Amino acid sequence: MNALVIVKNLKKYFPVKGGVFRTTIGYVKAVDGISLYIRRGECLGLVGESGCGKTTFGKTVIRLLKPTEGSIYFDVPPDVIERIEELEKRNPKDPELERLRKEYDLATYKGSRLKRLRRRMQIVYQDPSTSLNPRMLVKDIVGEPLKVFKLVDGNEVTERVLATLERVGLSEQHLYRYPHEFSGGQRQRIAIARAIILQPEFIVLDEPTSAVDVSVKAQLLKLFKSLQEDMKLTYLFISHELNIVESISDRVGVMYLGRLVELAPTRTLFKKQLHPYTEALFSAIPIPDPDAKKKRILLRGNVPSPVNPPSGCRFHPRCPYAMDICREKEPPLEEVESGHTVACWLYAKR
Amino acid sequence: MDNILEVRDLVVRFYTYEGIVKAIEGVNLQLREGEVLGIIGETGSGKSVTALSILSLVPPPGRVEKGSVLFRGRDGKFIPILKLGRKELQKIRGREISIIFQEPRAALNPLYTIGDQVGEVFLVHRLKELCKDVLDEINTELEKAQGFKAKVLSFERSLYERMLRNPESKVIKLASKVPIVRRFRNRLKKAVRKHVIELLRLMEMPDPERIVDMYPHELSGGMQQRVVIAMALACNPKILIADEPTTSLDVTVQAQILDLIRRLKGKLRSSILYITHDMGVIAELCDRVAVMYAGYICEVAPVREVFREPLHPYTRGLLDSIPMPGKELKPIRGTVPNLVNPPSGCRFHPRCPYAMDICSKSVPKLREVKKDHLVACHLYDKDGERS
Amino acid sequence: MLQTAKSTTLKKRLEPTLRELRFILSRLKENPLSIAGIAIISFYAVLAALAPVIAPPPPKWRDPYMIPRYGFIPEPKPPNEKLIFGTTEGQYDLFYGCIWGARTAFRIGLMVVLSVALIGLVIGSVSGYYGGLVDEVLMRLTDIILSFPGLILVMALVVALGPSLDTVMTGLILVGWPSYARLMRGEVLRVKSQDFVEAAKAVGCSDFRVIFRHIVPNAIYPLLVMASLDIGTIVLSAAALSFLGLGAPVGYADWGQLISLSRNWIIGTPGQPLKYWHTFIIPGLFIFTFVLGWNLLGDALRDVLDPMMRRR
Amino acid sequence: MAASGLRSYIIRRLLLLVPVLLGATLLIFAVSQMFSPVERASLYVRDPKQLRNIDEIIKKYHLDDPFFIQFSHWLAEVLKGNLGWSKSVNMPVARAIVEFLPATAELVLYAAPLTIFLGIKMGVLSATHRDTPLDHATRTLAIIGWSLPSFWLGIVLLAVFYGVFGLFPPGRLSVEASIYVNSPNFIRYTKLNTIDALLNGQFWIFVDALKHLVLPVATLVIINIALLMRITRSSMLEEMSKLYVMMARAKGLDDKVVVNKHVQRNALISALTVSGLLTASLLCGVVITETVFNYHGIGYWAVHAAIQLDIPAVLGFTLFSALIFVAANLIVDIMYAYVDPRIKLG
Repeated sequence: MNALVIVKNLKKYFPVKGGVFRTTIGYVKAVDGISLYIRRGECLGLVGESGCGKTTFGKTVIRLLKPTEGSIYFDVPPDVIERIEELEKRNPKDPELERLRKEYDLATYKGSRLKRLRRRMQIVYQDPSTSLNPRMLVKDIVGEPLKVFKLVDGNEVTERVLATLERVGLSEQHLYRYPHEFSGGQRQRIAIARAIILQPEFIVLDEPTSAVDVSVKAQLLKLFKSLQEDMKLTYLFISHELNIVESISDRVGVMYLGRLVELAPTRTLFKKQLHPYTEALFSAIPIPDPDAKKKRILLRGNVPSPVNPPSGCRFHPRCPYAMDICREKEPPLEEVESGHTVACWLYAKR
Repeated sequence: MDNILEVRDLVVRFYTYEGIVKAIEGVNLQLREGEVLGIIGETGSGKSVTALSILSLVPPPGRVEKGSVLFRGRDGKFIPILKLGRKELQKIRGREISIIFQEPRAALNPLYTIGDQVGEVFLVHRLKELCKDVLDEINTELEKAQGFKAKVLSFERSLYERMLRNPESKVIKLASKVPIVRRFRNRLKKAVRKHVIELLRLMEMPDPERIVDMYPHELSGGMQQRVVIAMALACNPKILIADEPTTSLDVTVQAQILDLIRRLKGKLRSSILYITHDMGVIAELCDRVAVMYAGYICEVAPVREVFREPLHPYTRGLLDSIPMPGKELKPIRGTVPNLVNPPSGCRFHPRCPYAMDICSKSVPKLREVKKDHLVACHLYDKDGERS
Repeated sequence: MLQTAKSTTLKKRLEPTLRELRFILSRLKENPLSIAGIAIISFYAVLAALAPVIAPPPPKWRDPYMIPRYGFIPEPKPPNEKLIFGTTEGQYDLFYGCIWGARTAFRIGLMVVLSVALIGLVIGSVSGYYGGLVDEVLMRLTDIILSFPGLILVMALVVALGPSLDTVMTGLILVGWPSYARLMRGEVLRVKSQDFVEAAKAVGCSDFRVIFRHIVPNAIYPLLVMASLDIGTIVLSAAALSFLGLGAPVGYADWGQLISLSRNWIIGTPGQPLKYWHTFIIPGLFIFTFVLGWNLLGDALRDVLDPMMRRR
Repeated sequence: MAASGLRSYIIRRLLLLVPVLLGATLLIFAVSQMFSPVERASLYVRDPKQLRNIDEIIKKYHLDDPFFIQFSHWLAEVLKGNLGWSKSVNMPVARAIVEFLPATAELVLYAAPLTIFLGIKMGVLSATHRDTPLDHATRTLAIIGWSLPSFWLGIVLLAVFYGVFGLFPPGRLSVEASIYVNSPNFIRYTKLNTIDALLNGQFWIFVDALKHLVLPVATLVIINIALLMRITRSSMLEEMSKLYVMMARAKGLDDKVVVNKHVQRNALISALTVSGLLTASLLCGVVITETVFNYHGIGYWAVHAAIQLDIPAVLGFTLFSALIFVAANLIVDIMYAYVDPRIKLG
């Protein structure tokens, strides 16, 4: 297995302030213990409804947010990973483990090491109308990473920016313009150009097609695919649009209330969903075919608050198959078929 | 089937600082009795503006420049909505034609309770029925009452009788402001509340007795949208306009709302004009579809035909843009045009793979090329009809 | 060759900025009130610049800001051919005072506004961007100053520092910056939550770069509008203090001070109730139109900049 | 949950007052430090006779000690109600405030409701008639009112209405009225002349007092109305563009009801939040207006004290006005919390 990114037991809590003295009275458990890996060159899709923590997860993985707990390993040799796992099992307080984590675990990075990391991992946001500085020219927006890292000098910046813009389907005439002069799709292309100009290895795509029109979605999707091929990119593709995720991802993970409930290769998952939530989610998507009549599973109620998630399996209050154990114990994420993991007591070995 | 609503040659423009936005240029649309007509289109296609025009609600700086909206009233006669005076318009809005919006949170006034806001619809449109109910109640009580209580009751009765005769009555307005006397309204309030609770129950909301007294911000997005739907359906309107009502909601909640709309449609027998950008929703819900692009309607057809045999190149492009397993993705090139300076002729021609010379010169007319299947494209012009 | 390449790049680079400016100008031009505002301010700017030509000080006059006087009797003289605005109490030349007073007004208005805007900009940005303890301390400080009605605190400060024009300006600055800091902080918080700021951090920008390249340019417009609207208010406050006798010394070319001199002459002689009208009407009109000019401009600027922000 | 949220909001708001008030007193005290200990001595005395032994006072109140020790002694005196001796009126500062306050209160009693009523009314009218001549006229008037120097406006009004027409004299009462008011026949219940006159059944005094009030009240209203009008207008316009307004119209509500019920309530909440500002601006306006009209209220006293460098009076007045302002803002915030259901969650 050649994993580029390995995430272990990642948690990200946001404090909730309240009361007379604005003290912390609780935490929004946006990401609550997620472990997964992303293979080099693959696209991992991550789906879930708003508030499930998928965006927080993406931002924490590339360290735009500081994790509350857990480790993130990026491009670490397999033998080192093995060593770390071995040490973790044996003695979590081993000084060697601490040294290795300091060396390799992104969760411990700070300052200049973090900054160096930025060259290798990038992000594209959902809404290009807020992710581009409205007071900067396109050339400056796209060229900023080059300037920050002082990689090339003046004239060459323009050349590199132009080359990158052309790569994403824009041209020289767009260099000296403000973002508001562009359509949504073009803006997203500018944002993509900014993300790829440093030639990163890993890009988090945070709902990059949600804010654009149907006809533009397809254009962007094609662009993402061709960029991935040309630049050997690895993607974490976050979205709530299942058909988009289906068409671009190699594997897909499903999140619910800060937890990963199911993860499987795309084909497998779209053919057969094991987790009741995944099943309901997939059945809720309207299919653009008037003759495709299908059974729809309507979930009861709303997603509970991530401040006080339900006990046991977080899905149990809405689950049509809930059993006693679901209320009491959290199901482990286990592989039930080859490459298909699910966290549900219906499938878990008890 | 008869048309219940006809939009004819509608032209709407917005006078902004950037220039005149030609949002809608000559839209023709028919909504039939009992059907669900979907309008699909991208940003700036004019689908929402069309919806607002039907209720004469286009906000400034927008202006309806031309065209008419005809609504077939209960007596079978067509009423020109855009020509109506303020009072007549108010009788149509919310009673005959209702609208629900994309952002339920923004559509509710944050300072009034759910009960207040839903109840308003009853007070505006069904005051007479409410008064009659209250009068019945008073009369039964009067039979048993004696002395002072009877006097109070008969005083209240006189007020309600007056309200029944003339809801605008100055006496009533005055009495509603005077302390103590004002209490006569409590009966009306109670009656409204009863109706609101019933309605909320119809919307399948849990615990409606509690929700009536809640403020909008205390509800989730899905619940808020149910409240908005409740307001729209309070008077059992002939037409419901739904302007992307599920776009801001999560998919599982969207599924609940779509399900609700589908079932209410069966119960209330309203016609629905459903606006969306989601082909999936169209496929699930609609009988017919109108495809809009940059202020024009390019195709109108029964839903199956739109998906099986789309005629307009834009409709085809739209369908090919939807990622489907085992199907090649063929996006439409270019971007949606700026409506201050829209392309000449057919507004789609700069992006159209089949564009001809004539496309940049003349605007294609919407015509029926097959039974019940209308399209506006020069590809389907009959020879000799080119102008 | 290289030179021309550079200049064309510069041209291209400036093009969008110029387009924006042209847009603002064309919007300003549409509004007659803003044209009036600009005209009034330009008029006063010319007046202030040409003061030594329009109202030359007498030869060997030590301080041109001190108004020359023609005698010492208290009763004001009406306008005549030589002294076209007449004299006010103590025979000070009203015309001279009004012309040179324009300089004083500009000095007070611009100095104070520039200072408070700058202080507010820096403190507001730092407070909003870093948050935490720095924010808490700075904001409590603004709370304290803002818990006084502005003019009254300035009055107390002026009394403590010793009444003079300089202390009036110092007082106005000390009391004025917190509202700017508050406004800027709010804007910074709003801008900070937008994705492009995080995107800037994601490409490795330093805090300094994030604040000054990304946040401040997007947060500064409301501050500019507030500043342009504030110039008039500040000139009014300074004039009020001078009127109360806490600002410019007697005889100084300051409009508020001139009105203060007219206080004993508001009611004329019996039968001629408006005999000394020129002593208060003329300097009053100067203050009023000056302030009106700035307020018109500020008002128009706000209207122009507002839809521009919404346009994005 | 909602009620406890409101309670904790109010408690929090009250607790926040402590550092602010402490800071405000500290600021005032810091200002006083610019004077020599001898000058400062009058900050502590209740009787000018004490000033004969200045050294004793300096020692007693630790005027030569470090800043914070001095501050604590001063604060203790302030909390006891001792704000020092005002030499300009020859009485303790605290008593001077009590003496002069009723006159100012009477002025504000008429000016504030008029300003609020007219300001909101004009703002609403201007917003509902957007871009019509009415709107332009109100806005232009507001800009003019806002650009007028209050002292100059007062002078012009005085010159015209008193000088030319002899209508509304300066001061608080005419000589005859003043004699009668100070006679034992006249019971001063509230010390507000107009109200006392009515309570005593002396209508001519009421008219007399009212005559004296017309011009200062007019000045205050004209100067302050612009602020409220502009805020009401812009918040009305903002609310009117919101979706819930369109929803209300789509429900079939009359445009008038939509504006009066839905829009105004929301818009007035934003207007309410700035009425604290209005208090401040009235307090400042009072200082100038009273001086112009020779109206012996608290602002008149403060200005005369300032000119005579009567330090305890100026500082005492400043502290007092800060207290009023802070209290006004507190009331506004609490009212806001009651009116807006959303805040209760915070």
